[in-house]
Amino acid sequence: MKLDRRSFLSFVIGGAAGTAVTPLPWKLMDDVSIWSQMWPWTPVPPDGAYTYARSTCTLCPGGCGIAVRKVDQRVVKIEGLAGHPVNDGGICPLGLGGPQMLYSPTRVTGPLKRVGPRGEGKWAKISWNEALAEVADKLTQLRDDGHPEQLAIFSGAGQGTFSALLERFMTVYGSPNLVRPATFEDAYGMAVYRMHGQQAVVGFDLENANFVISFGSGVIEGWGSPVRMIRAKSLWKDRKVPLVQVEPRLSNTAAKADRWLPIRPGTEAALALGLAHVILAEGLYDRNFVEYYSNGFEAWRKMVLDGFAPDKVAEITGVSRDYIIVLARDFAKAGAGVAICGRGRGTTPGSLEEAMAVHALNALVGAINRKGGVWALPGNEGIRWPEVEIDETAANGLQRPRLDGAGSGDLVDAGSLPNRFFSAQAEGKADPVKALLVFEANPLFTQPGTETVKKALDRLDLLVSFSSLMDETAAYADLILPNHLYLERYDDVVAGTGLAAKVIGLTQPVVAPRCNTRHAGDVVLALAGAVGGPVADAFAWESFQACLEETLADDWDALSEAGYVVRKIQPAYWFEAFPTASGKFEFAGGYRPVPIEGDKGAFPLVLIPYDGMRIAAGPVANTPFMTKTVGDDVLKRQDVLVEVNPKTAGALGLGEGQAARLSTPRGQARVRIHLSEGIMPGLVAMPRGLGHTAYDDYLAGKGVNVNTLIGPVEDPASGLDAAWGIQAKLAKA
Amino acid sequence: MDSALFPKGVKRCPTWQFLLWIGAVGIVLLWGVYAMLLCWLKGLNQTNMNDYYGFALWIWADLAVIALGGGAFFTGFLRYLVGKDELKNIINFAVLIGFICYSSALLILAIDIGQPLRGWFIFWHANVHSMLTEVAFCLTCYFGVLTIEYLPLILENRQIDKVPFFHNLSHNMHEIMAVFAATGAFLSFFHQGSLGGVAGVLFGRPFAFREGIFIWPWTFFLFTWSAAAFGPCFTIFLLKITEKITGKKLVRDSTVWLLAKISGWMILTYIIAKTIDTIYWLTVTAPSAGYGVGFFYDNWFYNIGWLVAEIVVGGFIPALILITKKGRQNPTALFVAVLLGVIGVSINRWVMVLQVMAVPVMPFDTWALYYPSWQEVATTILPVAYGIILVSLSYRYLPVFPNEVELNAAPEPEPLPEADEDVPAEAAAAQA
Amino acid sequence: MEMNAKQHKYGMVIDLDKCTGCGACMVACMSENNVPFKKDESNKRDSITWMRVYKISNGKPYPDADVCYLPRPCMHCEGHDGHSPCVSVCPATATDYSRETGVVSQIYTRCFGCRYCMAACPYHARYFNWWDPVWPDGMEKTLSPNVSPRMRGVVEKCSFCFHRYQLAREKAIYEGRDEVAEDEYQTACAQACPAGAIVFGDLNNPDHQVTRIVEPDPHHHFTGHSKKAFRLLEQLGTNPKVYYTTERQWVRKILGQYNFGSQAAAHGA
Amino acid sequence: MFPFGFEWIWDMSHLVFMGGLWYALTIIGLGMTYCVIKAVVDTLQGKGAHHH
Repeated sequence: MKLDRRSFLSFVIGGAAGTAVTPLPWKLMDDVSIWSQMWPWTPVPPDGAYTYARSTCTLCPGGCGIAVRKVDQRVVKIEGLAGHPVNDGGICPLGLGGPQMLYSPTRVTGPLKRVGPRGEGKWAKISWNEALAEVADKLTQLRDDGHPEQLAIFSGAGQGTFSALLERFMTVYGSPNLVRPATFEDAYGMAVYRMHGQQAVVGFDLENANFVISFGSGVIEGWGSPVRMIRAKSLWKDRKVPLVQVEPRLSNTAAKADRWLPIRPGTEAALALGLAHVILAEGLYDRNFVEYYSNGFEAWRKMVLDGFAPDKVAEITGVSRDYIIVLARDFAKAGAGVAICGRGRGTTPGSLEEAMAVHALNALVGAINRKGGVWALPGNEGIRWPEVEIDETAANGLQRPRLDGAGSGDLVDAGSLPNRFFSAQAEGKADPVKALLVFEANPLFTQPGTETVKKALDRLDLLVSFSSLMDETAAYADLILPNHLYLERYDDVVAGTGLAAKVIGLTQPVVAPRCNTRHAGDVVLALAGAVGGPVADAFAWESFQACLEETLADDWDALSEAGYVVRKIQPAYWFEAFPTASGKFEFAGGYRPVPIEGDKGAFPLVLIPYDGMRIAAGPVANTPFMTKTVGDDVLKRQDVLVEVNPKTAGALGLGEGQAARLSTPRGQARVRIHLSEGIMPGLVAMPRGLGHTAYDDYLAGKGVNVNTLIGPVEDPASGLDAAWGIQAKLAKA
Repeated sequence: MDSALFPKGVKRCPTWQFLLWIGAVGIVLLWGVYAMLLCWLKGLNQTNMNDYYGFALWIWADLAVIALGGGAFFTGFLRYLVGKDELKNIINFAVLIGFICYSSALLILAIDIGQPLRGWFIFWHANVHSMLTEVAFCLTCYFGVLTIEYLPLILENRQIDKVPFFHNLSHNMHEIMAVFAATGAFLSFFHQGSLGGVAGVLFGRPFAFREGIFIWPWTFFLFTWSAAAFGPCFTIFLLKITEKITGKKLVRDSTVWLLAKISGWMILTYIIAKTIDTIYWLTVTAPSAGYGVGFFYDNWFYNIGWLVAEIVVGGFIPALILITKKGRQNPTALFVAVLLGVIGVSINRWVMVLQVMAVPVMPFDTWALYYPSWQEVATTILPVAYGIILVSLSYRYLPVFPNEVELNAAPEPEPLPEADEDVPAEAAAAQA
Repeated sequence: MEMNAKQHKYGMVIDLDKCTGCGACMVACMSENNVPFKKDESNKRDSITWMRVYKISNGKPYPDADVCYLPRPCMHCEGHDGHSPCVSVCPATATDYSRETGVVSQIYTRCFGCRYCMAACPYHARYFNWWDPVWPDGMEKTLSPNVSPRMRGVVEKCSFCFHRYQLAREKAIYEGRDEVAEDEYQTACAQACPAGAIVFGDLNNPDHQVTRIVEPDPHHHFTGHSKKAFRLLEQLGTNPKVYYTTERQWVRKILGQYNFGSQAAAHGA
Repeated sequence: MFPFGFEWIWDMSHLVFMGGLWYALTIIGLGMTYCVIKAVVDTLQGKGAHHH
């Protein structure tokens, strides 16, 4: 038909008007808006039965009690366990991160075998039997070759049943090379050993102290048991207990302290002795303790009085002479003053002499084994298991010196020297280790001197990681035998680094394992079985859980009910506290500054690492939520910001946020500048825990791993890593 | 080939030339449409807006075009209610511009909201206490009015007009146009004001907050007033450009001068009020909230220059040019004046949206500066392209300018003596 | 139905001297409220953090520099008679001031994303979903059914964990009590804070700790009677329900005094 | 928008605001209806064809 203009127009207009009066367009509008309120790609969490499960957090040594909120069999939230002696309902950002770890796409879903070159990330999924066979073959072979000592274990597991199991295994297997990451506790432990004459666990009764001097310890930044420490800090605030923070950088602890005492890094021991000087000179020390319960006082006194007069110490440390005197008096007169050490989280052991100086300072004011003081507590009082029967192979193996030299020579009281372990293995001086099993640790990320660690690992025939998540070490391993995540397994946790009471917490499976993982304890049992002979005989338990129940028999019911048990500990009285030759407390120690790596000419600045609560720097890495809380003055896109004093940056022509190249004798990296008036000129501060290469895009490639820029510096007195920084250079990028 | 559609007795450029022009502008339009689709499909992450800058370029564009489109309601108001009959010669154009501005505003709002599919909730779940609700309602209603005012013009197209029904319809609509114009003026008064209220009521934002009467902050009245004052400037501004491009005289000077004169006086009175408001705000309102005089302009970008530019350069200067006879009758001065006016009101809308967001309010906050993404720019230019196309089409096919034929056929009549500006043109012509 | 329910005024007081800036409150909040996260959250101006901890420095040169952390949830302003800055401006009634609890609610399915409320809020407590929320494969299992995840294009903000109030209230009613006990309704941040810096409760209840600390003065716009507790931007008349305490003079000066400027530098944290 | 909407309250602000709105809408509506109807009538009376 011919459509003329008129009929066309009327058709269009009529049509439009027609549709408008029908309900159609209105109905559509409504449907569309409803659809936009529930877009199919926006998840709707399924509802279910709400329950809380009690357990204990293992993400750091803190040992907090947790209440895990579940909806049916999903973990949706983790909260602090109210009434728990360590954290009483409080919880840290890392502890809150459990759910994001449990359901992380970076979980190792089952046993993996490397197919490509090391670290390339090419894996073959294998069965548990294959995986166990692979490891067992190597273990058997080493023993058959008569070299059981060529098996080493690197374990970050806390002082619990699992650790005891590993020790037992290494003993019957015949290798002395059970290595643990060292912390300030190792240094302080050695100090106590030399001054008390006993292997002891150090405890600080900080809740009852009335004056605290912290030599760079991150009191509210992860030192000791983080939540407990933060609670202690709040308690001090309520009770008006002064905290004096000694460190070159305005850390959060320094900012919250009543007095921030900037000091030249590495001279803390000198300050401690300087304070001792004033206390001695003015006779403010605890005469009773010194007179009746100490030995070697005169010699030590002379050493201090001769060498550490306030003026001299002021010169060394950069702290004002007058304030040294004021501080010493306040500390001594407080009555319940205590001094603590261990920089930041205390993950670097630090100088033994520094620990001894601080401990001596505590001793001077009578803070030993006293309310509000520092306590020497009996170590992990022996788990009573049947004695192991050791065959000849094992006996020979155990005769051999540890690769890290600990326990022999002048390091007879050293427990474990990871820094030496990796360097020795890398250099291949001693006959190297052939197989390394890594539990609850990520040395390739957490150990200073990443390159050395890598070299060390390269010299292995077999590197086995038991990590639940694909961390750096796991990614570099030959085999991964993934452990259950802590929310999926049983474990016992002896809580509270520095806690003045012994709290044993039970970690319980709150959900069924998500992946094809196995409890590392069960794997150890299986391996022992496979090796056979006396090794197998030493492990009669059919499962780790059975072993745990038997070990904790007396407490098991209480543990599985309440989630924890507390063992009140009364430290020994002075007259029986010091099993030394003299039977008394030994005043000892001196001051040899720990050297810093690097040439001051080529590297005029000093790089110091720092710790914070929003970045996990240990074997457990940040969750997406945690990384989200990191400030834009620390991380900007993929770049880390280093703290530099405006004076220092200005001299280099560097401004806020500007990109720069940071180089040290160990390596170099691209960083951005954050101008901070809170840091001593000449220093560059970089946070620990960034720069992951493993995990996913929510963490990997963000910032720089400070361990690639810094290396261990061996403390001549202890063999422990005492590095407090490294010479560095900043230049415009 | 399309000459049959032209208005009676007018000359228009050849079709190919016209199509070329439309095509050129069309490309810009398509660029804008592409950006628009990106925003709708991928969401507002396509913009550079953020949680400190929830309101940005788009909201400014909205406020600006609505202020500039104010020429329509005010000219209508003058013609139909005040009885300035002379203005009938420019009312069509004013309405056309208004129509473009308001349709653009609605389009931009549709892009700006995070959930366009639920945009109608603003009507359905209206919160009558929100200035934005008032804006939405009046804006939409007034857009309806503008359509009604624009419709007759379309119906007067030579071909459409042949259809008796359409002829009658447009005739009847003309008959009662005063009613619509009155309603339009009523609605405009409120939504222009409410747009001022949008910023003025923000008592959490000391840069924007103003005291007032009842529920209306002073900005409410200032915005209405400024729209009425500067709207005509924009109409004249575009008229002059159109005349330049078409190379024709489209509206007789007397009409333009009359509108310019009224606009001038409106601007002068407005800018005086605005000055008083600013002084009171800077010396009483803001200090009472603890913000010193210099505080709001203590930034390398948002410095005192903005205030000077808005009030002096974009306010007093055009006002003084337009109220003086020599000023408004000198083509260059007139053009400069209306241009400055357009800029002045645009700056006012800019600071009332973007500087409000930029000024730190919490003591530890810092100035928040922002620059738009290309998607925002493109979607903001989109309406301009669309406007040009609509003007071109209307000019080519609709009798937008009643005097065009006579103004371009006969040699132009002498400019009229000042006194006679208000005398109807016919009479004036007779005198000459 | 709540017409004759007792009027509560839930509020918070935060001890800035106890806050260690550890960030537990932020993570607890995100975990509790299904807050989405992106691969890069370093631009704090488009990073959704209902609870955000600001870092304030005293601007003094080394070694006199000092910093303070300031947790900033939604202030749940009462304004004048419930006219908080944001509630009165929302064109679609998508946010509301509850006279029963004093909580400023946000109805995500009602919000159409005009962001006028964000322009109105001087605390930057409101956040827009610029992106579709995306959870890494498997992590959607961490989502709690108590709080519905938000769709792209709407505004969200701290709700004082209102769902916890509803659960506590249901429990109370079920047990035949007409009152929710102080410890029954606590926000996720207050519960998590290891320093005990955040105290939450009913400002209308004289027995609640928050009230005992703040001593709000109803005759003077609920300013802290003791003057120990103060509020952010009190002078704007927002009448917020989140109070702060500190004994550090420079902090009081920067936060309390009005004529600010550059002496306070802030970093997102 | 309508009294049956749940957010509707019978208070001054609603009456004034919505009153004004519906008033304007009514005028516009009636005005257009009048024009259209009259145009139809006129057309039937053969008006508007004069200039052909």
